Formats: sequence, C-alpha cells, structure tokens
Amino acid sequence: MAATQVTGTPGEETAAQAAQTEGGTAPAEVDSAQEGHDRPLEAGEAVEEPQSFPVTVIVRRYDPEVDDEPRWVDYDVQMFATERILDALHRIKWEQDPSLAFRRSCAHGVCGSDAMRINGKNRLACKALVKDFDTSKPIYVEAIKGLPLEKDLIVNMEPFFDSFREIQPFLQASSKPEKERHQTIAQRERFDDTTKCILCAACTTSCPVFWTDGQYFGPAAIVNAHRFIFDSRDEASQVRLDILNDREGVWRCRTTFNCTDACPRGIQVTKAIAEVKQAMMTGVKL
Amino acid sequence: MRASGVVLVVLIFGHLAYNLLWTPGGIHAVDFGFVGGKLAQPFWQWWDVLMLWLAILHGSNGMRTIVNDYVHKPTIRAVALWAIGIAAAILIILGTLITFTFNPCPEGADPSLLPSFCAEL
Amino acid sequence: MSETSSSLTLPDPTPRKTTFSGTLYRGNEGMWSWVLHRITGVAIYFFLLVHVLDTALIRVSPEAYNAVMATYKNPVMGLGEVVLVGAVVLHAMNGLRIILVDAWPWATKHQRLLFWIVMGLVAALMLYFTPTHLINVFSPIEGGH
Amino acid sequence: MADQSSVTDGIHYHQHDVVIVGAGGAGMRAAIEAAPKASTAVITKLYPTRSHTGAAQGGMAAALANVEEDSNEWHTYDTVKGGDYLTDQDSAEILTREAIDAVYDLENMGLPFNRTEDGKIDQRRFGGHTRDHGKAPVRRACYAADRTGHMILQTLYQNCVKHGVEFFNEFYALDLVMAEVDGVQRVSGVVAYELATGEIHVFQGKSVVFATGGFGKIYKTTSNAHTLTGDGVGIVWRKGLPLEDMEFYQFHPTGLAGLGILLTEGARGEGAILRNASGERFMERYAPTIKDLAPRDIVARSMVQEVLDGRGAGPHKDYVYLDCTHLGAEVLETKLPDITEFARTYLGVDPVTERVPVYPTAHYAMGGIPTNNDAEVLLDNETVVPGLYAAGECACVSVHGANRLGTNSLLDINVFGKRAGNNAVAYAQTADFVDMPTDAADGVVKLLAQLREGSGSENVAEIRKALQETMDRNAQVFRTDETLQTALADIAVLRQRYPNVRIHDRGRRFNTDLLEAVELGFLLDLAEIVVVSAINRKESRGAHMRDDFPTRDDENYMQHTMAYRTAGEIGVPQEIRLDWKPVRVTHYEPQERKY
Ligand SMILES: Cc1cc2nc3c(=O)[nH]c(=O)nc-3n(C[C@H](O)[C@H](O)[C@H](O)COP(=O)(O)OP(=O)(O)OC[C@H]3O[C@@H](n4cnc5c(N)ncnc54)[C@H](O)[C@@H]3O)c2cc1C
Ligand code: HEM
Ligand code: SF4
Ligand code: F3S
Ligand code: FES
Repeated sequence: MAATQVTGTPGEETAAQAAQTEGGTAPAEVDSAQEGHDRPLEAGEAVEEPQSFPVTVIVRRYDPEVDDEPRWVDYDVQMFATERILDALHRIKWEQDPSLAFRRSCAHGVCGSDAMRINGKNRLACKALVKDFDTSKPIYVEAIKGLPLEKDLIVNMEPFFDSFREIQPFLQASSKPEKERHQTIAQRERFDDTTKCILCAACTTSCPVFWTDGQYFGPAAIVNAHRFIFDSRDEASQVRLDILNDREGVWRCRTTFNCTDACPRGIQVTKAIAEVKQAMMTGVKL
Repeated sequence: MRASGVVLVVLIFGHLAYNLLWTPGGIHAVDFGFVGGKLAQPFWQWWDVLMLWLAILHGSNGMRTIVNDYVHKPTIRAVALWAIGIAAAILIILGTLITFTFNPCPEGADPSLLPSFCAEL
Repeated sequence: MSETSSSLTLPDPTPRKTTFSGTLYRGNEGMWSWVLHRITGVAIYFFLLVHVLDTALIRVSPEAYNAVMATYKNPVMGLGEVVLVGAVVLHAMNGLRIILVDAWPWATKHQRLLFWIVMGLVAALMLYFTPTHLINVFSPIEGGH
Repeated sequence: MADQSSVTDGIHYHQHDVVIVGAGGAGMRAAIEAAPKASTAVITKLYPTRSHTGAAQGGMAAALANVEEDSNEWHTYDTVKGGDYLTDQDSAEILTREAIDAVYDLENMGLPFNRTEDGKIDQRRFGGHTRDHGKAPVRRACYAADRTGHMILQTLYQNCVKHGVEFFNEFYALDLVMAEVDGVQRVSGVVAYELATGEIHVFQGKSVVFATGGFGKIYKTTSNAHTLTGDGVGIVWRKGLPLEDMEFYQFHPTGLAGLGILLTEGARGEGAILRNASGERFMERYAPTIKDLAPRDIVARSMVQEVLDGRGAGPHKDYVYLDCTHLGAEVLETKLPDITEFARTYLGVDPVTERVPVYPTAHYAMGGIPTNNDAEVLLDNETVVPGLYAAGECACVSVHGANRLGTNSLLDINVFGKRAGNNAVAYAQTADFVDMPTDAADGVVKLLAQLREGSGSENVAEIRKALQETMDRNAQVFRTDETLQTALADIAVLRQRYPNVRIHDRGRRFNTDLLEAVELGFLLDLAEIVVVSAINRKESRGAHMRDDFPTRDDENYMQHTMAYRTAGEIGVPQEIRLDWKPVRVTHYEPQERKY
C-alpha cells in the first residue's frame, strides 16, 4: 500500500480512507500461542472484533484476621484474549469481591509491584496475557513463595529489600568530577543488563535455594551487586565481592535458572551470578 | 565441592568401570580375593583412599548443606550436623585404617578365597 | 441518601475449597536437574555409608566379606546397582555441568542445551553399562577368576 | 535532632525535623538533601521503587551541549513557548540553568546514562526542544535507553539507601496538620494510615514536603499508574489551600491505542513518524518545521483531528499509527527496547516491521499545588505557608505553563525536589516544632470510620469508572462549554453517590478496598476542579483546547487560574472559588505559537 500524499488543511476530506486495512494491527485477538510472547502479527492478518470468553481464576486467599490456612477460591470472569491477569484480578476485586488484596501500580511491567505465582510460575500479573494461557483450564494465582505471607497475594517484602540494601547498592567513587564521569559505550554496555532490575522479587522467590530457609541473599541482590561490580566508575567492587563470598552469598546459588526464567525484564540473572562467581575467583574483568 | 567433584568423577568412574565393567564377570568377580588383590597394590590403595576421603568429605558437605536448608529447628539441626560429622570421621578413619593395615592373606583362611598370589607366599 | 444500587454481587460467603494447598513451582530444566542432583546426592551418600562399612568387613574375615558381597550379586540387588550407578552417573555428569555453568560463559548461556547433553551422556553411559552389568548379574556363576 | 515515636490511644506519634510525603523522584531527591542534615522521614504509599517516576522513558532535558551546540537560554525559550506563554519565566530560567547540575548530580550518584563515542552523556531530540529559538530540533534530552525514569528512580533510591533515609513504606498520608501560631497558619505535621496494620500514625515535622505525584486516574485512558490518584494535591486542597492551573492536563500523543500505555516521544526523537490511515505523514500539515517533534499539545490535537476527520486507522478508525519500521531493529533494540517490548506484549505488534496503533493518553498534570521558586507552598498569590513545601508533579511552580515539554518533568522533579529538600532542611534548622493539636488524627479517623462503617450499597469501582468515562469523553483533548458542563453534572451526581459507598473488606490489614474508596474521594474532588477551571477559561491555550474558543486570548487569560475551596466535605457539594494570578514575564513577550 503506497502512502498517499495528502495535501491540504486539516478538516478536509481525503479519499485515502479506503486504505485502512494496512498493517492490520488492531488490538484484536491474536491467537492462543502457548508461550508465544514477542510473536509478530503478520501484516494483513484479518482483524476481528475481539470476543470475550469466560475464564476461571482460582486465587489462593488468606486473611490473617480470619483464616488459619490459606484457601483456594474460584472466580469466573469474562476476559478478552489481549487482557492481562492483572485485569482479571481487577475484575474480581471491582465486580465480585472487593476484599481481594494484591499490589499493583504501573500496570505495564515497570514498577515491580505485582509479582505472583501464576499457574506455578512467577510472573508479573500485568505482563501475563490471558492469551498465553490455556483458558479451558482454570488459572491458578497465588502469592510468591519464600517471603512471609501477609494477606491474599501480598507478602512481606522487607527481607527481600534487606538483602538488597546489604550489598551496598550505590555507586562508590572517591573523586568528585567537575562534570560527568566518563565511561565508554562498551564500559556502559558491560553492566547494562543488570541495570534493568525493577526489584520485583520474581527471581528471588522462584529460587529453590531461597525457599529453603530464606537466608540466601537471592538473585535480585546479586544482580544489583553485579550492576555496580562491573560499573567502571565504581571503586568498591571488592567490598561487594567479599559480602557475597559469605556462606549465604553467591556460592549458595545452585544454578537452577528459575530466576532467569522468571525475570520479567529478561535479565540473564544466572549469567550475572556466574560472572560474580568468576570475578571472585579470577578478579573483576571489566 | 566443585574441585572434589571433578576428581571424584575420575576416581568413581574408574572404580566402577574397573570393578563392574572391565573385570570379566563384573559384579560376580567381586569378592575377597578380587578386592584383596586390588588392595595389595599401592596404586589401588591410594586410589581407594583418595576416593574415600573425597567422597565422604564431598558427600558430608553436601548433606550439611541440605540439613541447613531444610532443618530449621536449632536442636535437630545441631544433632543432624553432628551426626554427619561423626559419621564422616568414623568412616574416614575406619576406611583409611583398613586400606593400609589390610592383610590380603590372613593366616588360617581358606586359601580358595584368597587372592591367587597368596599361594606363592 | 441516594438510592442507586450497585450491581455488585458478593460470592458465596463460604467459598468452595479446593483440596490442595500451594501449587508446585513449575521450574524448567535447571530446577529439575537440581532436584535430581540433590536426590541422587543423598542416595549416594547413604549408599556410601553402607558401602564403606561392608567393605570394612574385609578386615574381619574373607568369609564375612564374601557373605555380604554375595548379597550384591543377587538379581534384585543387580537391578538396584543399575539404579545406583545411574544415580552416580547422573550426579556426576550434572555435577560437571554445574561446574561448567559457573565457570564458563558459554555454558551459562547454553545451559538448556547443556542439560540435554548431560541427559544424553547419562543415557549413553547407561545404555553401555546396563546390558554389560545385567549380563554379568544374570549369567551363571563361573567361579574363580 | 528529633526522632522519637510513641503510642497513645492506639495512635502512633512520630517526630522528625523533616517529613517528606512521597518517594518518587521529587520526594527522594529532597530526601537526599535533607537526610544527611536533619532527622528525615519519608512517608510513601508505595515502596519507593514502585513510584511512577520509574515509568518515565524518554529523557531529562539539560543544555549540556555534549553533542551539538546548545544553551540554557534556548532551553528557557522552548519551555516558555512550549507552555504557551503561561510559564513563569523566572522559574523556567531557574529550571534550565540548574538542569545542567541536576544531570551531573545524577551521573555522579551513579546513573548510567547512555554515552557518546567520547564517553560523555549522550543526548537525543525531543518534542519542542529547539536550536536557537525554534530553528531546528536540538539534541538536549539526556537519556538511559528508554528507561530514563527507571534509572533516575533506582539511582535516587540507591542514594537514599546510602544515606540511610528512613522510609515508612506503604503508609498513606491522608491529612496535613496545620496550626495557627501568632496569627500565621503553620505546618505541624502529617497524618498517615499504615496499610499493613490499619493503624494511624501522626508525624510531627518542622517542615513538610509534598511530593505525591500526579492524578492521571481521573481519566480512563492514561499513562499513569493505578496509584496516581492525586492524594497529596487533594489533601492540600481540603485544607483550604489553593490549586493552580488545574485545567491544564496534558495528553501524550503516543499511548498504545485502547490501553494508554506510553510510547515515549523519544521514539519520534529517534525518527519515528506519525501516519494516518492512508499512510500520510500528517504532522507536516500541522507543524511544517518540526513536524512530528512539535510539542505534545499540538501533536495530540492533530491526531485527534485526523481521527475526527475520518482519517483514523483500525476497524473503528479511532487511532493513528506510529511508524518506526524505517529505524531498523538495531535502533529499536538498543535505544527503545522497552517500548518495543510493550508494543509486542500488549498489542502483539512488532514495531520493527509494523506500524504501532497509537492515540493520545492522559499523561501529566501541569497544575497542582502552587509554590514559589523555593518550593514553598502558597496560600494565595504571594503568601507562603511556613514550613510547607511541594515539588514534582503535584506542584505547580509553574515551569510548565499550559503545556509541559517532554523531558522537562524529570528535570523539574530533580531541580525543584532538590530545592524543596534544601529549603525544608534549612527551615527545620531554624524553626521549632509547631504543637500538634490533640485532635490531629480526628479528621482521618472520622473519614475512615465514615467510609468503613457506611451502610450504603454503592460500589467504589463503579463510581470511579463512571468518573473516568465522563472525563475521557468530556474533558479530554478538545473541550467545549457543553461537554464540560456535562462532565460537571456527572461529577455532581457521582459526588452524591460517593458517601454511600460500601466497603466490603471489614478487616484492618492491607485493606485496599478501604483505600480505593479514600482515593476515589480525592479523584472526585480533583476532577471537579479540573472541569470548573476549564469551564472558566474561555480560550485555547496549550493543553486546554476549547472548540468554542479556539484561539488564545492573552488580553483576558494570560494568567494562572487559582482555585480555592470555600466549602464542602464528604457528601456536601464543594464550593469552588476561582481567582487569577499573574504570569511572571522576564524576556519573552507572548507570540503566536508556530512550529
Ligand atoms: C509513562 C510516563 C512516561 C514519562 N516520561 C517522561 C519523560 O521521558 N521525561 C520527563 O521529563 N517526564 C516524563 N514523565 C513525567 C514524569 O515521569 C513524572 O511527572 C514524574 O516522574 C513525577 O514524579 P514525582 O516524584 O512527582 O511523582 P511520582 O514518581 O509519581 O511519585 C509519587 C510518590 O508519592 C507517593 N504518594 C502518593 N500519594 C501518597 C499518599 N497519599 N501518601 C504517601 N505517599 C503518597 C507515592 O508512593 C510515590 O512514591 C512520564 C510520565 C509517565 C506516566
Ligand atoms: C562422581 C563424581 C561427583 C561429582 C562430579 C559431583 C559433583 C557435585 C557437585 C558439583 C556438587 C555441588 C552441587 C551444587 O553446588 O549445586 C555436588 C553436591 C553433592 N554431592 Fe556430589 N559429586 C560426585 C559424587 C558424589 C558422591 C559419591 C556423593 C555421595 C557421597 C555425592 C553427594 C553429594 C551431595 C549430598 C551433594 C549436595 C547436593 C546439594 O547440595 O544439593 N556426590 N556434587
Ligand atoms: S532481576 Fe528480574 S526478577 Fe529479579 S528483581 Fe530484578 S527485575 Fe525482578
Ligand atoms: S534460581 Fe536460585 S539457584 Fe541460582 S540460578 Fe537462580 S539463584
Ligand atoms: S503493576 Fe507495575 S509491574 Fe505490574
């Protein structure tokens, strides 16, 4: 479809409207590819009116003031394929049971509030699309594992942030430059991956080692240590390596890769951990 | 853990292969005579001792990790850790003693059970 | 006060309980290999305890030693040995994989592939070992050597 | 230093020199100044790293001239012109002058900016930022891929950790306590609700800084987080303090169609082009010189115009396209990775090969709590409330005038956040605590009890949805007296229904049901002020586009709106009095705005 050049002032009718199927990229139903994120929509694919359909969502609920044990509660909600699990939870909260408690804020995967276990895997509810699930079966939603459960899908995040704070997650550099410190593009690239972390805890709470006793620093803390260890401007890499050489440090990682699979930001978490381990053995290579 | 692991691969695979695969008859061949014959040679003595030490240290260390992971009650944890430690110590001492004090041709034993070289003594 | 009423309907006050609590975390290869590594590690450990003790009988008398060794030679134990060796092989190969993943960037990146390589190696080794060993186990005792 | 706490009658009392409400960019920037010098508490309803500053993508403007010639004077000009001459020009001068240090500060704190070949901070183009007074687009936005806000938020939080700032996470400030001392209204502290326990905390502070962010949730389609409900602005309003320029609400041109999730203007800065259904680059008609990089109000308006004229794309012809396909996978993956992923995840559209459906989305409040250049909150056109400060999106300095330029807000939160922190701590070092009235917490206790124990049958979510829908329909990019009156009437009905909301969660712990009801109260208040202010401004300026008064009227309206609440409580209609405040002009006489 050639781009028709239109001249004239806004408001003038143009003859170019017939051409509107180009690209065919309405927010319409796409298909239910199982794990198919990032799948581009074929140009020209038919645009259909989206249809809603019923989905059963089973939420593991817990009210500390009433329940001794968490319990599973089912809800039936009407969903569109392009919606997210967060929309389902909102629909439950806003239309069926307002007492359902969960955290959320940005709703598009950048604030890290809504990590939860959906069908047995840690995801951000706002990045888990209904179309990626088999909706002929119920979808199970429960809190992330390994942190103290507070209510419904809310856990106590303090232990998680404590580990984060322990690795001295801030730039330590003695000189005070007049303007910016310099850093080459390659040096900046070296730690790019780990700067993406939004501290959602999806990784740490997917780690089987973390579940065992919760003492392990956890992948998120290591990721954030990595971000500074490999920053050419930082001078305290050794301090962080020493902290992580602790018995609850990197060596407790058993390379199960659950963290890498869970990270909603696509950070190569296990790789970062391995790089920290290597730095401990052979020194930091920037 | 990792270093001992690498060495153990060689040792254990050698051990298994020699005892179960490369010896004609495999497991059936393993008896006093066979083992005694092996333990009479310094090469196998050292091989076995090293394997024993490493395996026990490696295994006990692994068990220690596992106990630390899953046993949260301090008393039970302490008991379990002690048990692992004591077991490791006993086994290492016992195993080492046996390997080096072992007499392949004990007095008064049925000669048919002994390694063939005993007959030459 | 306004009379507008809400369309909100509350669910059953006693919600239907399902029979289980907490789902199993659905990890991938890495997690299951770790579970296997752990299980095989513990299994081998306990076998090792027994194995050192039985070997110690060699110091007691040839008869005593041969008596325990005889138990290893019965066919049920023979199958057990296959499982045991399987565990050792799996543990060992996976142990090597873990070491590689920690130390070698290529392995970290291609851990999934590496897992299947390990599985392949384990299968190959066991395909070699199992028949050889089982033939020995089930073949009549030739006696002597 | 004061740093004590106690419990009386189930209410917790704390004392800190400086109390900061909000832990977004502005709040934490203030905390970094205040915490090393005085006992500082930061109260925040979200964990700091969950704040919406983290969603900002494109960049932060500063005339560093790292990649091409630039000056802060040009930056000032752009800011003033971008704000359609409603910007207070002395404030804009401060903003652009201190911009340079603000960027260096962040870099020195560790922010990983993208770099140029020679290792300096890289810069990119952004809407409305030009060379030499409008000659051509200029590279002024310092950026870190398309996660600049994320990096700012993380860096500031990291530095708060470094300084050991004391955070009260998931504490909802619900009231401001003021008391009269020697005939002057002074600030005494803040009352907050602890989400985890349902307990009330009273924070006494010598100075209080509000940095609670925006209120995009008055609209349905918005780039703002669910939690941006304007609590801080609402609290100040309910205290009888004025709000400034509330009719100016910015719509960002490129929200993902139907969802409102933002695609940064940085995409157009990198060369992406807006096209209508027929593929025409329509911005050439509306802004011949800088085309797709015109300021947001102009681009958003042009897009809506295209759709109204039937040139929209899609089955309902209700959006246009953002075309990035010519940028190549390389640029998209390295400079715009996040938005590329958003389009893929949420629309199933791959920007590398396909055009992305976009439509304007409610984005940014130019208006808010009026402050002077020292971030001190004003009680009328000049008088400050001693000890009370505001910064960030909740404040109106006003550096953004009638329309904020992209990248100027991340700048605003850093420049004025820092000023607020510095001034608040300086004030705290000289002032005494103002006695906390014994009934300080009563207002909040009453408000919560009223909501919690209400026996009505209204549903919070339904009222909120109705509010958002009427705002989307009637107080959006184009408005007329008629649509605004409709919105006002709708809001009046919703305000009447509000006291009858029913809270289903009767528990104390993590009662998000209760808090959504409280937040709705603020949304209703603010939406009404937006609409009332908009009705009153019978001209078109910046983001405020009146179809019935399509031109700018400097004669009558080149002044800020000041709204005051004269009466009103829950269930009682509010009475709003409007007044004007002159615009401070230094160098730039109003001109027609052409790009
Ligand atoms: C998607 C998006 C992209 C953007 N991109 C850019 C960009 O590229 N460049 C640019 O310059 N600007 C951009 N902006 C605008 C800019 O990001 C925001 O205006 C700015 O970050 C606001 O910062 P803040 O500190 O004022 O508020 P926020 O970061 O929103 O923080 C508000 C804080 O207040 C707290 N809070 C709120 N209410 C309460 C309460 N009742 N009690 C206690 N705490 C409370 C919250 O917990 C939070 O910590 C963007 C905005 C959005 C939405
Ligand atoms: C054959 C060669 C062997 C290799 C290459 C090997 C390798 C390893 C490695 C690398 C680990 C560390 C796992 C990790 O950090 O995730 C480990 C753990 C362990 N190994 Fe071995 N091992 C071998 C033999 C043995 C033997 C003979 C035993 C039993 C005595 C044993 C018992 C254990 C146990 C109990 C663990 C702890 C498992 C855990 O913590 O999850 N291993 N092994
Ligand atoms: S590394 Fe990934 S999963 Fe872990 S906290 Fe950071 S963003 Fe979340
Ligand atoms: S899940 Fe845990 S074991 Fe290591 S690879 Fe990740 S931290
Ligand atoms: S709501 Fe912000 S990450 Fe999901």
